[in-house]
Amino acid sequence: MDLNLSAEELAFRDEVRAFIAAELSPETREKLVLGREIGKHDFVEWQRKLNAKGWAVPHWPVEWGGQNWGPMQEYIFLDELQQAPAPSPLQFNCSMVGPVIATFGSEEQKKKFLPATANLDIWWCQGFSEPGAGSDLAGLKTTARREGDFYIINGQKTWTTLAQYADWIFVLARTNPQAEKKQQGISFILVDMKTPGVTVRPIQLIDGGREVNEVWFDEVKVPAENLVGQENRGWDYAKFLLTNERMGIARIGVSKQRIRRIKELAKSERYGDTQLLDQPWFREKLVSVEIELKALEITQLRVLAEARKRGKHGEADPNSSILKIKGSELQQVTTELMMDVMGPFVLPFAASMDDEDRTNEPPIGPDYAASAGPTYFNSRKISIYGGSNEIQRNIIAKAILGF
Amino acid sequence: MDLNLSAEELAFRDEVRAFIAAELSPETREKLVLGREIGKHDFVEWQRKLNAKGWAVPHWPVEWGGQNWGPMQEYIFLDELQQAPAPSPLQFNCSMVGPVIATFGSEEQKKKFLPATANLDIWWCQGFSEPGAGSDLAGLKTTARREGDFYIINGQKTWTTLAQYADWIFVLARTNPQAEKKQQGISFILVDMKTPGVTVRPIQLIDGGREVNEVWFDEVKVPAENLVGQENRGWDYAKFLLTNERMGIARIGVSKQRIRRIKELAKSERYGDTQLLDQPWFREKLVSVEIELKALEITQLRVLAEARKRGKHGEADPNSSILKIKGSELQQVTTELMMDVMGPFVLPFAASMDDEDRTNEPPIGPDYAASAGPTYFNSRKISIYGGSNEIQRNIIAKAILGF
Amino acid sequence: MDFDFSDDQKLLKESVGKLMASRYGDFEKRKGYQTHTNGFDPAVWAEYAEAGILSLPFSEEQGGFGGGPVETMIVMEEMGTALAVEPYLACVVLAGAVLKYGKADDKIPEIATGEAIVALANIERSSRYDLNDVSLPAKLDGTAYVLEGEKSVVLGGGAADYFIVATRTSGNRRDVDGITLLLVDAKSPGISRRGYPTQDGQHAAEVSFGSVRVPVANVIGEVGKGLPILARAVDEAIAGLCAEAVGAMDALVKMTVEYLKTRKQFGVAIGSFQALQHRSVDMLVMLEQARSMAIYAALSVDDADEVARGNAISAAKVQIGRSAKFIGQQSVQLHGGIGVTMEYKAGHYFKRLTMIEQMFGDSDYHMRKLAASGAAIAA
Amino acid sequence: MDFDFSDDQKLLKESVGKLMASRYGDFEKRKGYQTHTNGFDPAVWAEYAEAGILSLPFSEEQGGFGGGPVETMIVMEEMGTALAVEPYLACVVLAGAVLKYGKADDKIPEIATGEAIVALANIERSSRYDLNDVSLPAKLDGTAYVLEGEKSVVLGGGAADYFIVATRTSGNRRDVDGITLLLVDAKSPGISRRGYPTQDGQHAAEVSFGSVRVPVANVIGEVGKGLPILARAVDEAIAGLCAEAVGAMDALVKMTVEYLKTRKQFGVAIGSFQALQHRSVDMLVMLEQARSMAIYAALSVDDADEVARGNAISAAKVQIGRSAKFIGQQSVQLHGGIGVTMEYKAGHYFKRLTMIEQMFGDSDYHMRKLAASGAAIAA
Repeated sequence: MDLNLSAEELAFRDEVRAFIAAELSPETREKLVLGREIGKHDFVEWQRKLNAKGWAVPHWPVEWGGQNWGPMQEYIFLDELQQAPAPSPLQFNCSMVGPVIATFGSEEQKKKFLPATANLDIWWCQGFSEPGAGSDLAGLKTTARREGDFYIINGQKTWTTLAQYADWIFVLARTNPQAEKKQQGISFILVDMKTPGVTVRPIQLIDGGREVNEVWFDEVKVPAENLVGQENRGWDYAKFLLTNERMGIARIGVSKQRIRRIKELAKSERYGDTQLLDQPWFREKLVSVEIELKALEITQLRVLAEARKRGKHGEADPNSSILKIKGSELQQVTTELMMDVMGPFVLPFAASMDDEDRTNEPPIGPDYAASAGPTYFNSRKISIYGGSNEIQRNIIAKAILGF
Repeated sequence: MDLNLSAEELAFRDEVRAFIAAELSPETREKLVLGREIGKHDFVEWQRKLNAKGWAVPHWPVEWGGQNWGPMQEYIFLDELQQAPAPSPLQFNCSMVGPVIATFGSEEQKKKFLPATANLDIWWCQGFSEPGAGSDLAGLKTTARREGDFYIINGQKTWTTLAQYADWIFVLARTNPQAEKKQQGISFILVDMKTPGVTVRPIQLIDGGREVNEVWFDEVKVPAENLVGQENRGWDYAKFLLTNERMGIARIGVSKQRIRRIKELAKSERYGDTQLLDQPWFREKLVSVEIELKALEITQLRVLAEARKRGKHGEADPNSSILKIKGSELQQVTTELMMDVMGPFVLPFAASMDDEDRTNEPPIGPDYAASAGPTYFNSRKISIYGGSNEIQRNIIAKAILGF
Repeated sequence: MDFDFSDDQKLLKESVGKLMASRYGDFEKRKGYQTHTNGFDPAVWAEYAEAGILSLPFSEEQGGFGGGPVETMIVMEEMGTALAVEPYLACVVLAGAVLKYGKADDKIPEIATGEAIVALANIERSSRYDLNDVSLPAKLDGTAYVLEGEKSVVLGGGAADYFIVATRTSGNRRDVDGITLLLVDAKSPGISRRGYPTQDGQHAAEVSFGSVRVPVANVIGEVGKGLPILARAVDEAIAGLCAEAVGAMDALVKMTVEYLKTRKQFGVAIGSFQALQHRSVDMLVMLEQARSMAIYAALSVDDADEVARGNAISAAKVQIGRSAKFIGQQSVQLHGGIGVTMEYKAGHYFKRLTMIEQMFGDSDYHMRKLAASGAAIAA
Repeated sequence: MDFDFSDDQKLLKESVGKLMASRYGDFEKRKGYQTHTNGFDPAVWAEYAEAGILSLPFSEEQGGFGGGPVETMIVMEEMGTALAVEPYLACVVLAGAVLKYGKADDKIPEIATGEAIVALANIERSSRYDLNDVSLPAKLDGTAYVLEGEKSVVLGGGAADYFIVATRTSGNRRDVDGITLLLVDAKSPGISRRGYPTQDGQHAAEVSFGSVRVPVANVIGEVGKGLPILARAVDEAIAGLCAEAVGAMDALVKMTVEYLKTRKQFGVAIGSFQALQHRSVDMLVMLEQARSMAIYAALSVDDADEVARGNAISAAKVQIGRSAKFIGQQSVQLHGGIGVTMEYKAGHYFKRLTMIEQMFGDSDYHMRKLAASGAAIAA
């Protein structure tokens, strides 16, 4: 037993760290530090640098740019990105549609999409959730009607993250409405966002941001060659994809980075006759979260160690539901601590927060205060999306506890 | 709106307070302060004093010793007893079987039992719970078979509090096993504990005490005149009785008294170079509980004010489930604070804790430390008995929130 | 012991309830109000004046109706239910209380009629929640004080016609003595301000004072003795805020339970899941505890014993803050995705409740204050 | 990064598991052990000796097997699962560590063979959890120290053949320097003790020292420099305790889930209720977090950096304490009545877990220690 990184792992970590330090644009980093939204440009620029280094899609098959890393290396890589902080490679491309195409797609699809997906020449968004089907994903109603060499898609998707930047969308649609179980008769189809009949309507979230959207499909005509794998087998591919999504689900690096930032700010924030960081109650609140985070990190590493034993393409580990529950809670609680730092300056709402292009208005109070409230508000989604924490509890109750 | 007691209420409170100060045996009070079990003698002596004053059964019909108090007076009375601290009148007698006999019993039963019950000449225990039926009380299996002028009772009751002191037991037994619903076909029968076939087996609780028992009935022959009210209507009487039990369910006075005691002890307990009570963290823990307790007290008073409006014999108020949930949590958390006071001296187990008659062994560490652990352990039952807090949540969900 | 409203209070509750329903029953209207300069519609404010609620807390001699804390509680609870955006708390309750207890009666009629908005400017960059933490100097120069400095997060400050400015006339930054409250005409030369919306859709302002001259006659209360007036007024505002929070929480709990009963997933209403029912029950318990403490705050705010008053208010603020956080977070969670969208009302309740927790000291702050005070909460 | 046991460690786990199962598989046996003087059966202790676990943490030169913290973790976790009552933690882990780090090797073989029980006597009436809070004077008189005073809650003190006594040879009550550890023969004239069971069915003693003479040769480590040895040994004991707690929690969670699946109410297994399932899940999450921190403690206890070691141990103790409290309370709650009875095992796990939280500093204490240390938890 050993909690330390091996010499190779340490060397790799240092390599990643050095690369980020050398390559990440200071503007992108600053936006992340200040809790501002990063724009399309930040994502694309950074992912192309990663791709040039061979690090955009390390977990893909080697022939399509994969690195054959073990779970530990993948984890170190993600953790370093989160702690830097740097953007992660766009998950819709790299963790979702990419692996599905690489595993189940045709050769033509692989050639057409994979290099462009890895390099973020194509920006993908995810067409899974629907207004009537939140946690009950399989209850989706969007249909794809086969007509000759085309599918005609009708329906509505929602919570589509960053659809406003997207070139393509991967859609789950019902191709056989007569199927016995609701998980059957669903297909996985790739749709060019420029196809007539596709409409994107932004949904503003309570933090003022517009990161998610509704996407409407009105008689959208898609070539049948855009079907991935077999017709009516889409649910299997979606499950495969969601398993992929779970690496780094706890986002421990994000919480670590935020705690470090909080300490930095609390050192300069005056509190009565001392600094905020000198207040015992404040330190105890911080320590309390740090303890849980340390515990979660080790839990995460234990899950990874198990994954390493099972080999690369194992079943979804229900223990990752533990990581999701605790990881989301800790991300949320760090945003509360950040508000604590601000005191009354948490109140002002900076109108420019919801635009990618900032106005030149000076901040109200300290410049780091503006994002504290919005980040907290926005963080509430973390325990809702990707299977709410209630759904995660159902999964654990069944898969681990055997209820 | 006014949170203050009226002049009459204040005068009444002072009268109760003065009576307790003058009449309560110092030995009984000390046992309660130190968290020791009080024995049969303490209960009997005190209840007879209350009865002499006319205060043992204030909520009974006036002709049987009732005082026609309103809910506010009843509350003040109980609160003063709890805060003194003094024993409350034995609830099995005064809040349970007494009101049932007074309301549903025959004239003979009233004459035979009520005065003796009020004066604790008869000690009653409650024969409701059974091993297979905890929260599901109506699932009881004990039977009472009619044979001529007798009922023959067979079965097992459990969690029978202080059965070891009891002269009589009131039993719910199934007189019609063919009834359609499990709530039907149950009768309410009074049984002399000296009847052949009644066996009491103590159950030791994790604090070492033996306050509860199993009571076995093996062909126990009971005169039919001991049936209360009508045969097969016992469930209605039990529901009536459980409604009565809910007055003072939050036991706010008990928590108040314990907090006062904790402050007293923390003032004399050394902590590093200060007293424990001077430690900000300890004060914050105390204050945190005091705030919730103050809120609960006002919630309790609001429920009482509603009860006053509805008149005396209203339906059970589902809001009393709120009082039960929060009241039990606060009682439990005060026992945790008490352990905090003791530090390492919470560990020693005083063998003599489980006997009414103390040995003369000196205490280990401070004399008040011995009961801290056992009181905490014992307090866990508060959120289990009388309808577990989970059952209370079901009640609220249905009766208040309309799920 | 009495939890009933008087007949007058019942009437007040009914009439304010009706007024708010007519102005806020349609949630889209609220969005409209927010597009006005300073974030509210003066027409609604005029209606408040007409309905008499702007004059409610002032005595008849001051041109008011002589309402007490219970009346304020009634109005604020309705404001909370409606998620009202007007600066009622800032101007009528908070600034109004400063004028009232500072015996500066002459501006009160202007508030009562809706002619003027008055805003309290006391927060500075490093003061956080400490009312005694005042640096902004007011130097006596002949018959005027000269103010120099900045005030932050001035509630209702964008629309204000007058500011009540907490200034330092003697002593050091955190001294209890030496704080002087000055009534300052917002049009005075040297004042500049920057109004902005707050996170919860209300409004505040940053205000700078550059050699602003204020006549000595504009001192509220006595020179150097501003703190007790400020403390009293803030306690009254906290009591009002507690009631507002209860109104918002009550509405949010109802809304969430309703949502659970209608929203279907996996073929059934999600309200049929026991875990969600129990969560709702826990929200209800927190709501009732908060309601009790809002009543406690209202009935304690006139307590002649300053320490007892402060403790009661702090205790109430802690309970309200805890309940607001739990109910706000859980309501959003139980709503799922729609709970975090701008178009749906639940998220706005959540945001308001979050900011209420931060205003005038968060729960931690008031816990520490209580722990330090040493006085137990009145039994 | 490696979470696997070595082959030897796997063997150890298996053999200790078997041994504990044979001794504790039947819960009634445990009750029998407790009736022995000093609360455990010497025959079981002899079996431990024979199985080599009493010598496990000592080096081969000391007559041991050279086991490290992971080996201790393995044994302690099994002790926790079994709810073992023998003074393994007190004698082998805690007192053993004092002897080891105090370089007082000569008594170690007696521990390793089971011939002698050694117990650490450091707690005094007012010391609470502070190891530096030592008053009991040891006055030099010729070639002996003379001890005068009382020690409390000496774990394993009833059965002890030797005490390690923390004494004050210079300075004042809470000084860091001036604490001297002395090995004292329990049969020395002037020693009297009173053994008693603890709340969790283990054993401890109050020990008085009335002019007890201890040869200067019995100093462990250096005169006046006892604290670092004490601190190191207690950290090792806490790491062991964390593992014990994980064993107990793991067993208790399993037991509770099993109970929920079999206990019927209202005609169904109560485990079919979602609220109880979710509660069980929360228990599991707390268990896994605790398990992670027990591993962290074991792998940090040899850290050469004393501050880092202490912080890691404190962090682990906090997590263990929180998890133990939650799992203990909820297990009892989910069991209902039977959970609070003496005859059923769940309540005994709960009691042991409660006392583990209190031992060597509760969660609050270690939180404050961490907050005061200023060093972040190692990333």
